[in-house]
Amino acid sequence: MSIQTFLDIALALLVIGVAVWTIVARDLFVAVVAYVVYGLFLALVWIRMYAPDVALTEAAVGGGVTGVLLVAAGKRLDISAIDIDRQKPSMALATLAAGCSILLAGVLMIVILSLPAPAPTLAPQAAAAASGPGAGLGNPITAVLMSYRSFDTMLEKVVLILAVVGVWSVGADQAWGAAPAPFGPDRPYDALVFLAKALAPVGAIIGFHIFWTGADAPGGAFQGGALLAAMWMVALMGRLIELPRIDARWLRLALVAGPAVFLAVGIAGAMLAGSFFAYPSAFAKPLILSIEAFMVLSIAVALTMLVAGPPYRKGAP
Amino acid sequence: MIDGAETTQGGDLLVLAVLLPVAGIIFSFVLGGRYAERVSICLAPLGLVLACAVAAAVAHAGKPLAYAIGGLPPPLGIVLRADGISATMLVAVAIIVSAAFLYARAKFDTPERIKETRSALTFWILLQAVWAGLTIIVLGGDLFSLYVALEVMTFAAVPLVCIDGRPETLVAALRYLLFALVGSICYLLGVALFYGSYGTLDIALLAQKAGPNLVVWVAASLMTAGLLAKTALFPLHLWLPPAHANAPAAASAILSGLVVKGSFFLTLRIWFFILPTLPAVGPSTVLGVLGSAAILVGSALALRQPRLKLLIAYSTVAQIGYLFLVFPLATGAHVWSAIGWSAGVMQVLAHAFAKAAMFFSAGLLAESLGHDNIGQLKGAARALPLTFVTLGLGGLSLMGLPPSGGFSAKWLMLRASVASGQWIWSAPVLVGGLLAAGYVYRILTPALGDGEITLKSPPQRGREVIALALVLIALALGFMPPGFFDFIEIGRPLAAGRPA
Amino acid sequence: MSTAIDAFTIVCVAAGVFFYVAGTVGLLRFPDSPSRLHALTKADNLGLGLVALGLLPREPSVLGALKIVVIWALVMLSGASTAQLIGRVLRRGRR
Amino acid sequence: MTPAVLAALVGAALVGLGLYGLIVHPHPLRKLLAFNLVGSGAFLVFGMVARRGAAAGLAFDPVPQAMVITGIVVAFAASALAVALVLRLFATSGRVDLDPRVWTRPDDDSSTS
Amino acid sequence: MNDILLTAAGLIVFAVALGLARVLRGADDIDGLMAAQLLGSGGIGTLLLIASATSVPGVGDVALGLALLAPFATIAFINVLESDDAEAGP
Repeated sequence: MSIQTFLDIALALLVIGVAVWTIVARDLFVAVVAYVVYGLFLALVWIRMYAPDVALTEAAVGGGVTGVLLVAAGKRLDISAIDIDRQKPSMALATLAAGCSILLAGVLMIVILSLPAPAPTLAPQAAAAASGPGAGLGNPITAVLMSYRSFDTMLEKVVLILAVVGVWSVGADQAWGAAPAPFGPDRPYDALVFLAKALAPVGAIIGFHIFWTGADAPGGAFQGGALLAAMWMVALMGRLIELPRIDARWLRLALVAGPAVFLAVGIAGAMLAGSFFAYPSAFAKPLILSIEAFMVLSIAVALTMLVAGPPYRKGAP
Repeated sequence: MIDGAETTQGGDLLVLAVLLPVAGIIFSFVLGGRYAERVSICLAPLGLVLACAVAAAVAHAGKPLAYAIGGLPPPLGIVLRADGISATMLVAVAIIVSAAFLYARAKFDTPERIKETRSALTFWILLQAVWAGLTIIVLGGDLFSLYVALEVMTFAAVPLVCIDGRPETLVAALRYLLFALVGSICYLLGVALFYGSYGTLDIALLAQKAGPNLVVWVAASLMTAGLLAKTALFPLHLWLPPAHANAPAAASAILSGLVVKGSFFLTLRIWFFILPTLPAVGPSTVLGVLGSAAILVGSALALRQPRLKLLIAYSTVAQIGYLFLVFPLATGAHVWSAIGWSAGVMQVLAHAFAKAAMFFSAGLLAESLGHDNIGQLKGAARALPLTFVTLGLGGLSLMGLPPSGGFSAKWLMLRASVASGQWIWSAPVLVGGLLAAGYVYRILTPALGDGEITLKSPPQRGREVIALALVLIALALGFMPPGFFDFIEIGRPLAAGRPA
Repeated sequence: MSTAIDAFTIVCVAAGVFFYVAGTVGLLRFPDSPSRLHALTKADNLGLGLVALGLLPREPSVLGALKIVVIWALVMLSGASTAQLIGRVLRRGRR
Repeated sequence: MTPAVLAALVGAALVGLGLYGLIVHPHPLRKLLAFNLVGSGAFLVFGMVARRGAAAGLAFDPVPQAMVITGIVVAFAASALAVALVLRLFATSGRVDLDPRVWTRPDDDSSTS
Repeated sequence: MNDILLTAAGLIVFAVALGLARVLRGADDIDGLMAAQLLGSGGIGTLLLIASATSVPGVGDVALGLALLAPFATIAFINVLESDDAEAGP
């Protein structure tokens, strides 16, 4: 057994171990911390699957931003969990659940092992596509996301807008229009302010770097946007800047910029390139990069607003 | 090149039909305030025209329309397709959504002095999002696009449930969200397995490649299970009644009439379009049994509900059950399967129109009376005659009495079960009809009786007429010409089995 | 030359691993939170620092080497700051 | 067994674990964590499909990987919506039970429309 | 040489995973966060080693991203503690 195989198995066991812990932990908050840790291990697994793009997304979105969301919620809901978690599931329910779960996992494992070989793949087409029609990008994932599956990518941005609307919609009526509750105490610790001042600009540069290299190397709009969102949140936590009001026009524009530009280019494609969402081959790469630039903006703003929660006004029910 | 992979004439219409509500969402969100309402009201007729144009184009061509997005054909690209059933659904969606827009104006108006209110802005955006999601679901030709469309629907429908913010609506929304999310993930697992087996997610390509093997069975079962959770088929129906009964009436109508049909439609896509040749007697029987159970349980529970909206919501659970009888009654290439198929489509349409109309009426009733307790409806019919006419006619269709779309659907189901020798499926159809009669009479009997009733607000004639118009469409479905049943077969694999 | 670089890498990485292990042992064995915090910061900075140092000469490009340095600096920065924050919270006696 | 297949088997186990958690945990936030485990398990299956499809000089098939990236972002949005709902529920009612029995209200309560 | 680096990576992961046992044993929230923090920096070290030992492109960028995000959970936690009185946001 080579060292790599050994490490792979150890990593697999660790992932499962942390996942089990997320499920069985007695304390809600411990389960949340376990989940954040789980996200980190998962990023390592994605590396082993030769999927650095996914690993980056998982680390930034799955681990980082979700971590902030869940840790804050978990700490706040700790009290609520005390009496609920005391209600132990009945033996019958637990047995039933275990039975279903084992059955499902078992069937999935059998199916995974019986997938046909050689595996069908679109890699050759995608590789040709990345340098061929309508793209000109070195990163085939970006080519797939922005050209071949542009329709899905645009819709998924719409999903993000809807999620923001959904999160805002649970606020109080009287608070509508106001900014969400601030990310931190009114007077944060000096250490936090210092960290925010130092980390945010460096992080912003790194976020742009990851977006920019995404055309030809691992990275892209999603990952760059998630990192920028994280840096915005750091600055918000240090109270260097404040959250915008949710009825601010610029905020609304920033949130829709990505899908709106995508839509506009898609419609223009019908006139200029003969088909909806087609790019004129001479401008494919610059067009894709500019769409992505707006998407980075939209993603960064949307992720931050999703974590920030509904509008908040002191005293509103 | 395979059939349906390249753009056909009229394919542009499909993209426009999808992009219209998407653009509406974007504009509404940026402009905010009362513009969200104006954008919705302006786009609805355009959507209706587009939907009719798509239907006309499909009927004219006699075969499905297709549009390869970006000019990039599958397996790598995405194709939008419109066949007979999707064109039909597109028109139904456009009509009901437009009606909901008109109906909701009174309640979700932005007052003059206020720039923007929470409930109005979210309502208009989310309702357009439901419209967008449904449009993509009926036109999507790629399993992953359809996943994204399912998520669009989830994110639109869940906040609609809790738009008035009471704790019990939040609980209903949260339960709905969890069911919907798990459903999506099951669906997504199936998508992964399909891709792992065949290297494509295009429905037409998969239909050519997929054969009866373990991976396909598991993938299809996972996707179906996930979709059943979203469709709220018994025993996964628990989330539906509180969610549908607590939403504002305009949203309830859309949720009950259309949203659950979206995931049902994808179930049809899997079994009748991707895997039509699979020897699927086992799964069809399971779905049929679950459907029958849903009819009985849903109807029985509807009989016991104290509130009108809850009763109507449980009736949805039962009516969803009928939809799943289409699986045993239309699977395979038999002479009778075309009858079963017609029955299923007719049930989808009849229930959508009748249920939307009934929820509209229930909302009007609650606004006028200040409550919707069935026990306190004595004499209400005299105060709100038009509302009760609509409720009664909707009930007629739910029971399956002629003349109505509901009658056509149930009559076709009975014919299919007789023709196929599967007599057993007539039992739930008939018993369900009787139970439906029971719960409809529970509403009507006290209302038609004598009693003093004080109205909190006068009946709103305009909105009553909208509801009445929808229920009249549900009745008119009972008079569909034979050409309609040919139309809904366009593009269905194995449709050749139908009698000439 | 390359053997010398390899040896350097091995020594540094081994020392780094040692500090990670030491940090863990500290976290597990030390009696109270402030001293556990100490152990943690040592491991953070020294462990990662030594690993990064050991890998630097193996990096073929200047940009790659710069990336390693930036990563190390970032971890130093955030490690020190969060340690301070945790320390304050501990001092205030809030759990 | 390649690392990819191993990861997919881990994914299958995670789906099972998550399902178990979804059923047995009454607390909505615990259910949400469990859902996220199911989600990442499904993504790992996608990841294996991508890795198995390595061809034409690429170490992976980019199509499933692109789908995973889309999926992760959607799953995050779903988590955010769920968290917002739970926090609002807790703020307005002081409890987070999803058990419908807790929420049955007296029939004479006023209208909903 | 690459095997040595990978072994080192494995050792680091293993060591910090042991640190998690601290939280498993039911210590308080702060210990949990410290373990998570240690795991973060261990993960970054591991990634650097993997990046150097294997030819997967982009691993360095993943490490960079992780380094940026490492302090996040801790800060969010402390912020909640501090703003508990105000009942404010995340």
